[in-house]
Amino acid sequence: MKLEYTDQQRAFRAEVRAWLEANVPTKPLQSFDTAEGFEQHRAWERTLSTGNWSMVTWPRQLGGRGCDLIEWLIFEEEYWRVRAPLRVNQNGIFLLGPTLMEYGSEAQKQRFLPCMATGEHIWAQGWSEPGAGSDMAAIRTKAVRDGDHYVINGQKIWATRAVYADWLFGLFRSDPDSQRHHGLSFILLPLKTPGITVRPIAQLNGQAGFAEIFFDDVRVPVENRLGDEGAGWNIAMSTAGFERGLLLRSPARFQATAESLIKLYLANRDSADRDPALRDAVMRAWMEAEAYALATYQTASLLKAGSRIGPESSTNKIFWSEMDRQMHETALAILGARAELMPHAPDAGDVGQWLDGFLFSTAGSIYAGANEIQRNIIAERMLGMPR
Amino acid sequence: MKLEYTDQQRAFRAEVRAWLEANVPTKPLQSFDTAEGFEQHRAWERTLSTGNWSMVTWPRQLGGRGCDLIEWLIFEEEYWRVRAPLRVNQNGIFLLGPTLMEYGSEAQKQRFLPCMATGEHIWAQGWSEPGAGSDMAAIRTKAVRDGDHYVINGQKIWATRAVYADWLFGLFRSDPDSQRHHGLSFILLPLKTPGITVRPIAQLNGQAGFAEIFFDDVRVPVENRLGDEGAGWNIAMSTAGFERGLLLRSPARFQATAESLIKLYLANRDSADRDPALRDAVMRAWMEAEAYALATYQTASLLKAGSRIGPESSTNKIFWSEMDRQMHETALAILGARAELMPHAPDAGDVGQWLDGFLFSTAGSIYAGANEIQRNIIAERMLGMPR
Amino acid sequence: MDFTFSDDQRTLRDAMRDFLAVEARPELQRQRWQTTDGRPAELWRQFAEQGLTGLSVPEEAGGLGLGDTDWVLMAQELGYCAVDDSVVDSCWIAVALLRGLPQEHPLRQPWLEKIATGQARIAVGHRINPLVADAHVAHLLLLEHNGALHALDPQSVKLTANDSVDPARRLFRVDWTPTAANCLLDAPAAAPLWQAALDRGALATAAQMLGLSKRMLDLAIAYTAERKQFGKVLGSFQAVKHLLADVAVKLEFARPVAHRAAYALSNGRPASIHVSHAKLAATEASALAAKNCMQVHGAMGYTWELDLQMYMKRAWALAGAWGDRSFHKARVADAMLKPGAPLGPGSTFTD
Amino acid sequence: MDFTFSDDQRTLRDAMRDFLAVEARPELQRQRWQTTDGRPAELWRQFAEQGLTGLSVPEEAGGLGLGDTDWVLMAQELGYCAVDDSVVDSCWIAVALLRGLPQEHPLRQPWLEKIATGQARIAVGHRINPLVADAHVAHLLLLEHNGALHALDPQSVKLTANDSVDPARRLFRVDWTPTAANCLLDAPAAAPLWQAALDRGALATAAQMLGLSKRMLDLAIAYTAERKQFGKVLGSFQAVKHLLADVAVKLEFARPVAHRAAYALSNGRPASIHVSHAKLAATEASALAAKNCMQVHGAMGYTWELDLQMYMKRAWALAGAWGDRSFHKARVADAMLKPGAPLGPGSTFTD
Repeated sequence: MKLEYTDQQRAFRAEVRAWLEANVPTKPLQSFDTAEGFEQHRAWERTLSTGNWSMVTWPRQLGGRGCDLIEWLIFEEEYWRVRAPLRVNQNGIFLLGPTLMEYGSEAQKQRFLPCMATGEHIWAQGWSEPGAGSDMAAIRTKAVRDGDHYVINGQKIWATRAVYADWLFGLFRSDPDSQRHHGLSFILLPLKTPGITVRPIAQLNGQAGFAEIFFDDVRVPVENRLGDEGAGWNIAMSTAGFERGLLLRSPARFQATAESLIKLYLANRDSADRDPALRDAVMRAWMEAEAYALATYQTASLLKAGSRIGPESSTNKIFWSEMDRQMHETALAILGARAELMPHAPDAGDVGQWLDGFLFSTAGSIYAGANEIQRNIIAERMLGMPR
Repeated sequence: MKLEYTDQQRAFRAEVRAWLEANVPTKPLQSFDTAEGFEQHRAWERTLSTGNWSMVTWPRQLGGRGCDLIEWLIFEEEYWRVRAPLRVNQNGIFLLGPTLMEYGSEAQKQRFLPCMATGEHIWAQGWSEPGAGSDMAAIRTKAVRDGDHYVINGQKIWATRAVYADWLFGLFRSDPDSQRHHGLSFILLPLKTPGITVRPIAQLNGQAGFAEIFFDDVRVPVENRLGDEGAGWNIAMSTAGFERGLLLRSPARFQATAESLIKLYLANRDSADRDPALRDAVMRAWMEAEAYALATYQTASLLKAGSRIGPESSTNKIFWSEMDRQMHETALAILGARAELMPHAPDAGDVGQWLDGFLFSTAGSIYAGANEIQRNIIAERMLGMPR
Repeated sequence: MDFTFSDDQRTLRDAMRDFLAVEARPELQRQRWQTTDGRPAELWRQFAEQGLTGLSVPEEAGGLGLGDTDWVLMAQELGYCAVDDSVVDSCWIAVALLRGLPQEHPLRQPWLEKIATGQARIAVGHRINPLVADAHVAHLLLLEHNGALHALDPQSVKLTANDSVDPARRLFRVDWTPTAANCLLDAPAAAPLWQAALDRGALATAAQMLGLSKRMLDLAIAYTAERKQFGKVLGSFQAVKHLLADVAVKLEFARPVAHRAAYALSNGRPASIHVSHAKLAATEASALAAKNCMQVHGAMGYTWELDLQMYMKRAWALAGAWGDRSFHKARVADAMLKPGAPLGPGSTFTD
Repeated sequence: MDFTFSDDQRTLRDAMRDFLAVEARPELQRQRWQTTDGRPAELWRQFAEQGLTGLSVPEEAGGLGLGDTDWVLMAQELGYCAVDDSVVDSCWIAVALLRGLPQEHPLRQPWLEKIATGQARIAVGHRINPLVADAHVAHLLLLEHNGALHALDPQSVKLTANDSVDPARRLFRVDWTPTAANCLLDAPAAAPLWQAALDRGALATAAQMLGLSKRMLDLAIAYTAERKQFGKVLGSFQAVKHLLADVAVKLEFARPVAHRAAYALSNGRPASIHVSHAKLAATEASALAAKNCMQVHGAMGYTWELDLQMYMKRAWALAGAWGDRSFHKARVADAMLKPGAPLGPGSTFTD
């Protein structure tokens, strides 16, 4: 155990910091769930890629820097320290990217990763279907082989970013006679393919953060399949698995929220202290964000040392989603009557982002596997309880 | 709505108060889960009965005062105001008593209620069996009809007070071919009947608060059956039902705990306030105890006005058991290092009762139907959710 | 001692429930969001017909002459349907302020009559709320300034709209100038009125949050009875049942607190601790209802198209209205931790 | 940056785990409750043989010369088996106090050697604990008085036994007279030692509570895998699964905090905030473990005969040892709310 950074790690942090301070947009971007904001964020992805910062863990030749996970955590800490923009391509860089790295052919990596790094391809994900929300094995959308193409028919839902994104990855039933998690294939396709209809779904905040996608004889070349035909389930499970979970929700993000919450509390201490639970919740926010960071560093260290991650990683999702919601609820309680104001309201001042963040946090216990499902998984796979 | 007491109610309160102040033992009694403490408590029951205070809602001729539920609440408030002793005969007066009143023959009422009032018969309950804890319909202990007797064979467990009590009531399978909640009968029997073996079970505090009871050809006269043969389930459900739940856990008890907790907090405020959650928990304790009292007054008023209680009463158990545990956990947190001391420890001072109370409170979410079962009941019967 | 509502009160409540089930159904409420002022005159006319606008207007001014215990039931129904703020603000809070004016005050009788007949809405601005709800449709503004009570013609003030997370809420910053001419009562005279207005406002939000919670629960029960996952209806999963059972428990024990507070207010007894208790309990119940009911809806719960959002957002918005958690906890703490406070068994109905 | 334990550390931990699984199994622990002093000499001899007593005694005094990061693993194992206090008090906390004495101090080397060989136990009395654990079997008492460090012969003090809810705990009030003769270090010199002792004591309780939590969870998993209700094994009910999953989550995120605190202590870096954080997180995890694991045992969980009680009671008892929740929350608040405290992203490993 050695909890000091190496000189190399310190130098890396300094480099990240310097680049970000020089390049991070000074004016906040608009939400990437609007057409204009989406393109602003795409531009930021391109800017990041000019510094090879798109995904520092990727090899240099694919647009990264060959960093290890500790350096990635350092990058994230610096990224969130300056409150840099959210990553519009998170489905790509955090979910599909690592999956491509593990299951993609050399040609697929060359074809997809650099375009992902530059933001030329922004990715949406297509897991859920009507009737197959948390129960992903209930997927029915068919991809029927027809020569060197698949012909896709069916419907996906809750596809995040799909309203404005360029490409989609998802699971499709390539064996029409198969059941549950058998006979599924992992397929990548451009959202502009003929036969695709995207119906935006407005979120709580009114913005089209996800979409329903209808497939009507959509033809996709077989080379767009990732891994073997019928092996999609295992690949998807790995996509949803720990390392990506770690990438998707880096601790720095929550530490930034906790820090902002402490500042909010200190700025409103006179009123906030009349409710003693608020001070306690603020302390808890900091301690939990810290605990999450420590757990992540421990995991990253183990991975770096060659260990594999066990089923205990399934505790992450519950922990961060509850922490995130709790932090935002605390902020709204501190704000009192101001909490309900939309960010653009004239009297909202600079606190409107807490409402935005709160609304987003309410989804945390639902997406990426509802927390009830996560608890089942923890009980059955980590604790070995009977199904 | 009229939330003032009538002159008659005020007079009643004054009478209760005067009598209790004159009669409540000045020295705390020993635990009724010890042989000596049990008899001390029996003596207190006898004293109560001399003033017709055993169960004020019973008719005068059976040892009560013909009071309504509002007066009963007033009695309880005064009882807990002076922290009078726990009722060793609670299985009798709060559970069996009202059941006898509803389902007993005139002869049974005359035979059992006055002896219950005087403490001559202290009652134990016999619901659970090994393999039939929260699932009471899984009862297997047989009561086979043999002329004018039942012959009982089998085993009960978790029979509270059974180590020192005189009589037992419980459910037995009188139809050997029956399943689940059919074919059960509600039978009363003296624990001294030949063939009964009582094995004390020590609780967390080491005292024998409950027992396992073995029945080996135990002969009980048929007239000891309450209600019809095979009708035991409905009678037992009514015993476990709301009005008794209300009697068993009167709000005054929790208001007394909340009041003591506030005093404990105020006396230790300097250290307690360093943990802001404690002050908040103390406030919550008072508010919840108050809410429970209000809900009970509302229910008592409805009953008095002739309404019947709906399935929403099943929320009570969850509410009071969680409140009670929370209050005691808060007290222990305020006590810090002193919390672990047994009441008799020389340095425990006068705070040892919090530990006792805490241990008891931990059982609240388990007995009388585990809270998980209660939540199922609420969901299915009150909210109408699918089974 | 009788902690029940009368048959009349329940009949009136049931009638309002039936009325709102039709006239304030979600699709209509959504249409109202789209209109400029969000407050259709036709609906207001119907409220007047139903007697809601005049509920606590004295009979001599054309009302029903009822009071806070009636309102606490009505406000739960209004919450159940997420009806807009101008009803409770105009017809409960403002009416009580007007009733508190001296009998001979020239504004008293005419405005009470206009409210009862549905001709007028009144917006109420108290320091505890940084913004004034529904000021844009008010015919009179009752505003607080340094404790005094002022009455203003809406034409004489400047309104700045502020969007709430709840698209049905219409909140305004009101810029205005307090003058002797628009002052109805000076601070000492107005103090008890504003105190009661604040308590009434807080109780009104509490009662609405109880209704909102019940609505969210009902929506969740209905949704999980239909929707299937893993081959079973959602509502048959123990985890789903327990999430909703927990909401039911919170709600069952929040409701009597609001009723008790209404009684105290209605009878001019010390009400602050009961009102604050009611607001805190209702806020907690509705926050849990929003959280758990959204959870059992899955991703659907996060959408604009699901009606659940209307009730969740109102509940979130009302949490900070008429005193936030800090304000009400401080009031409870002041009352319960002061020396000699009556707290133990037997103290529930002593003031 | 490497937040892993070495192979050696894990090997040593595993060996201790295997040893305790036999030598501190519940039935033996229960037998020990019945003995007068509750602390069998034979077991202590075995601890010495295993190298546990000399774990952090310097090699030149016959120990293994290891430190806090090793101890934090060991203490989790000791907690898992609810081993008595004298191990961590004598061999971790007291050893560190002795190591903190000047090299030439006459008590230093001899007592370190005696601890390593298993000939001596030391009890530690700090103001934060009103009572001293295991003073009755100690050969030396290290006591705090107004910040100074005193060493006393147990024969020279008066012990008054105080029963704990945990029958395995042996707590004593120690009546003694501080004198110049029994003073080892005056307050200024002793301050850093006592500060570290307090942190070490708090961390030791935290680590034990982590082990206790794991044990309770393991017992609950085993019980619910066997026991049936309503015709199904208990462990297959979703409500039961979720109760235990929640414990697992708390525990997973409490553990790294204790490890980080151990590193700070071990390296003489500012440790207080990390230790207090660790104690709070472990207390919360073990309280939830006790609650939920008891719950899934049903009435059985409330009995004396079920082994679960041993671990629940220890967890409850340790919650207040070496600083209660108030103490540790105040330390966290002081550190995190002070102006300029490093709190945001990137601050995790800056001191």
